[in-house]
Amino acid sequence: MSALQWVFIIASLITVGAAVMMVASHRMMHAALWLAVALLGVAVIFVTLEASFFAVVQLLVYIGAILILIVFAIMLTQRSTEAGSRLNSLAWGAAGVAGVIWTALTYVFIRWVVSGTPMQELGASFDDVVLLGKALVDAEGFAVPFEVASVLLLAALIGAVYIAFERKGEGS
Amino acid sequence: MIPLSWYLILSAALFSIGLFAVLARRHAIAILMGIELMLNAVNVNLLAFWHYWSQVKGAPQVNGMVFAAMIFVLAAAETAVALALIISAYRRHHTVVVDEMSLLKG
Amino acid sequence: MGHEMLNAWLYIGLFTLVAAALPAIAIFLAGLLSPRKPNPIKDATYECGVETVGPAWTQLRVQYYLFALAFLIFDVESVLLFPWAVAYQQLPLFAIVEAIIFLAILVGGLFYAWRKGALNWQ
Amino acid sequence: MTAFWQDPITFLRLWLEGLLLSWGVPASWVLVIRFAVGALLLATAALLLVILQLWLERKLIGRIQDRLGPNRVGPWGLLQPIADVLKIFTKEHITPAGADRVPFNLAPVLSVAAALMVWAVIPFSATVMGADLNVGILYLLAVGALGELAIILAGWGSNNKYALLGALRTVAQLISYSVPMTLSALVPVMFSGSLHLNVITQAQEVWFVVLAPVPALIFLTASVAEVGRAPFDLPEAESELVAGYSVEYSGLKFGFFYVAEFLKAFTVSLIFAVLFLGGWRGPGAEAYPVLGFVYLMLKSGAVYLLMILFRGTLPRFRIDQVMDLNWKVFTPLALILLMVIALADYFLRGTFPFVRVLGLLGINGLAYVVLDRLLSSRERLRRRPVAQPVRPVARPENLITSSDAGGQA
Repeated sequence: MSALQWVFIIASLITVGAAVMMVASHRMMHAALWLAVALLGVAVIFVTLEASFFAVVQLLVYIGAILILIVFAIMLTQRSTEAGSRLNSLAWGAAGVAGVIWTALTYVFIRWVVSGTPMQELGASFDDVVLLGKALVDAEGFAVPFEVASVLLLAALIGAVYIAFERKGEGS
Repeated sequence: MIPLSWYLILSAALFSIGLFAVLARRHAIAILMGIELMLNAVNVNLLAFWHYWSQVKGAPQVNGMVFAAMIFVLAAAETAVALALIISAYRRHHTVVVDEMSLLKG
Repeated sequence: MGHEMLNAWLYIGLFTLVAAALPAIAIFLAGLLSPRKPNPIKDATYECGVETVGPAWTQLRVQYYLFALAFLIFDVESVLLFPWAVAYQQLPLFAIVEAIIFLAILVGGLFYAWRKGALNWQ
Repeated sequence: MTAFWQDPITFLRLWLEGLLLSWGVPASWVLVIRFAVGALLLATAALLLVILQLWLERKLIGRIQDRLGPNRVGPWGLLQPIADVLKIFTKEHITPAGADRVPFNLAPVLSVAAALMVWAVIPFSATVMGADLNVGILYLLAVGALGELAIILAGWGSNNKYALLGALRTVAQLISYSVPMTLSALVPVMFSGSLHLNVITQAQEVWFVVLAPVPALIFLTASVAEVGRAPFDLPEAESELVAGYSVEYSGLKFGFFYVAEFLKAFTVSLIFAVLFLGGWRGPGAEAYPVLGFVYLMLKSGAVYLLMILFRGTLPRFRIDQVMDLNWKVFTPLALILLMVIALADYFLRGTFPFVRVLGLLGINGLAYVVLDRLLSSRERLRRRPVAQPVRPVARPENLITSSDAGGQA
């Protein structure tokens, strides 16, 4: 096996292990920290896919921002977190569903033979970020999704500020 | 050279774990973390297909990258609003456990 | 292609291992060298001599969440702008105006949060 | 073959490679060994630099405050930091009761590692750089996220109210300031058309600090805030938060938070020098790469001295001032400047370099003045008093007024 394959195997084992620990941990803060490990593992997976831009964005957006938002939310709502069991009555059924889905998909993927199209390595001059940048603002490319993304972000900002903002007279 | 199926199996595993968290956990934020995991699985899939499709074509393709970027935007917006809702619900009901919340009609 | 890219990441991976190993080894060695005499008073939580009450958790204000929220939105936005900035020199005016509209929409969001008072630290 | 005195690092690298190949080591292993040796040397050098920094900073701050600074151990107190390091090495490690051990012990390591990892991508001279990463500048910003994670780990692991509050407050400050920082980092990317740090350096025929002075200023201030140094050192405001997220740490674990802070201070100077001050560029740096290294160190050293000057002369901000400055001045300023520069540079693209420089300089100045007027006129109306409203004072004329503020009713 090549070195890259070993990197992939180790990274994916860590990712999946951290994801399992995340689901299994009782304290929400531990779950968040395990989620951080899983996200880091996914960043390494992106590196093996030669998508450095997304590996770095994974770090920047998921760990740097989303995870911190989750930690703040956990801190804001901590009072009720330690009480009660962490899984609901559907847990066994859910485990069954998830297990069946994964087994079935894995079976399909192992049996599935990719057609023998020859693969070619890409040239050294290849710069994916420039391509992405051009496509995002190209009127025939993805200009509309790009603008819609900004409207979506605006809507999320306004909506979340409106919902979370403590109005007078209410609040703890 | 890593076979494409390895990525798909990993992504399926992450997706299933996320799905389990969404179905089985009682804490609203834990459910949200499950959703994050599922979105990550989707991104692994998208970028894996992007990588192999680019190699088949012999030139970098742009679609997969744009989709992955949009998933990041989506994840950010979804987390922001969902956590705001959770915080707001916590302020009214003093709980973040989903099945308790649905009983209390605010 | 990207063998240069993977090589760069290999270096970063090795560097990360070294950067984590150096302080870890130093702390381990210092742990061997340093004295070790724990006692309950020494190990107690330090709160300026005041007796600790309750768990280490206090109600946080929603302010923290609002700042993190604004940060998340602008972080994602700047991440989307980086590819645009790389391509900037090769773009026509139309594309630049588009990015400016993109920015202007978010400036609107910032001013909404400002007017709403979400950016005031109370 | 380059001569040793032109480019010692490349010379040694080639020598090492030749030696290993002649021993029959396979080429891929030669690469790994070269990388590992390079990483080890660079990381060690960065950590040793902190010792020098400790001495320099204490000496200069002492002088600013009309004291002598360290002056007993060794000539001019030069050996003082070594004595300090030896002392802290032998101090007891106290683990507070109820601490979450894994996060508690991981935090200082991660903190130092995050500060060190920046060094992996810095171009030190025309030929010497660790990794010429195709997303170098984003990597610099992303590594900061690991530092924030380390702070959260420390705050949570300590099982202490003050540590947790301090950690969350620190993180709130850090993430806030990374918004204008990222936005102003877009400007060098726009001018150079690349995320490679080496290309950004080479593109600086004219230093970007001249083309975009206001974004450079925002970047510098935001990076001082990112490091948590005075005047933004609220994270360790003793009077408010005991000592921030590192209260419960002792011995070398505490020392490593300190090391990380100093290392980050120099690192952000280095980043500023690379992004805005032309990195290793200078007369003769192409032909003699070793000169480029000297230039880079001089430039980042100058930025670092400026940061020491900030620390020595400016009073600490209050937390609401810190947040206001960021969200109501820097972020709108950076956003609007980005739009203005993008538009202006498009029209100035084809003109003479001289016209372009002057035009951008003028537009920066104009935008700054206009926005400063706009933002500060709004802010002054809203400015809150430091203390509570004036308490009623028992004075004869107050007895008949109902005004809390006293005075004329």
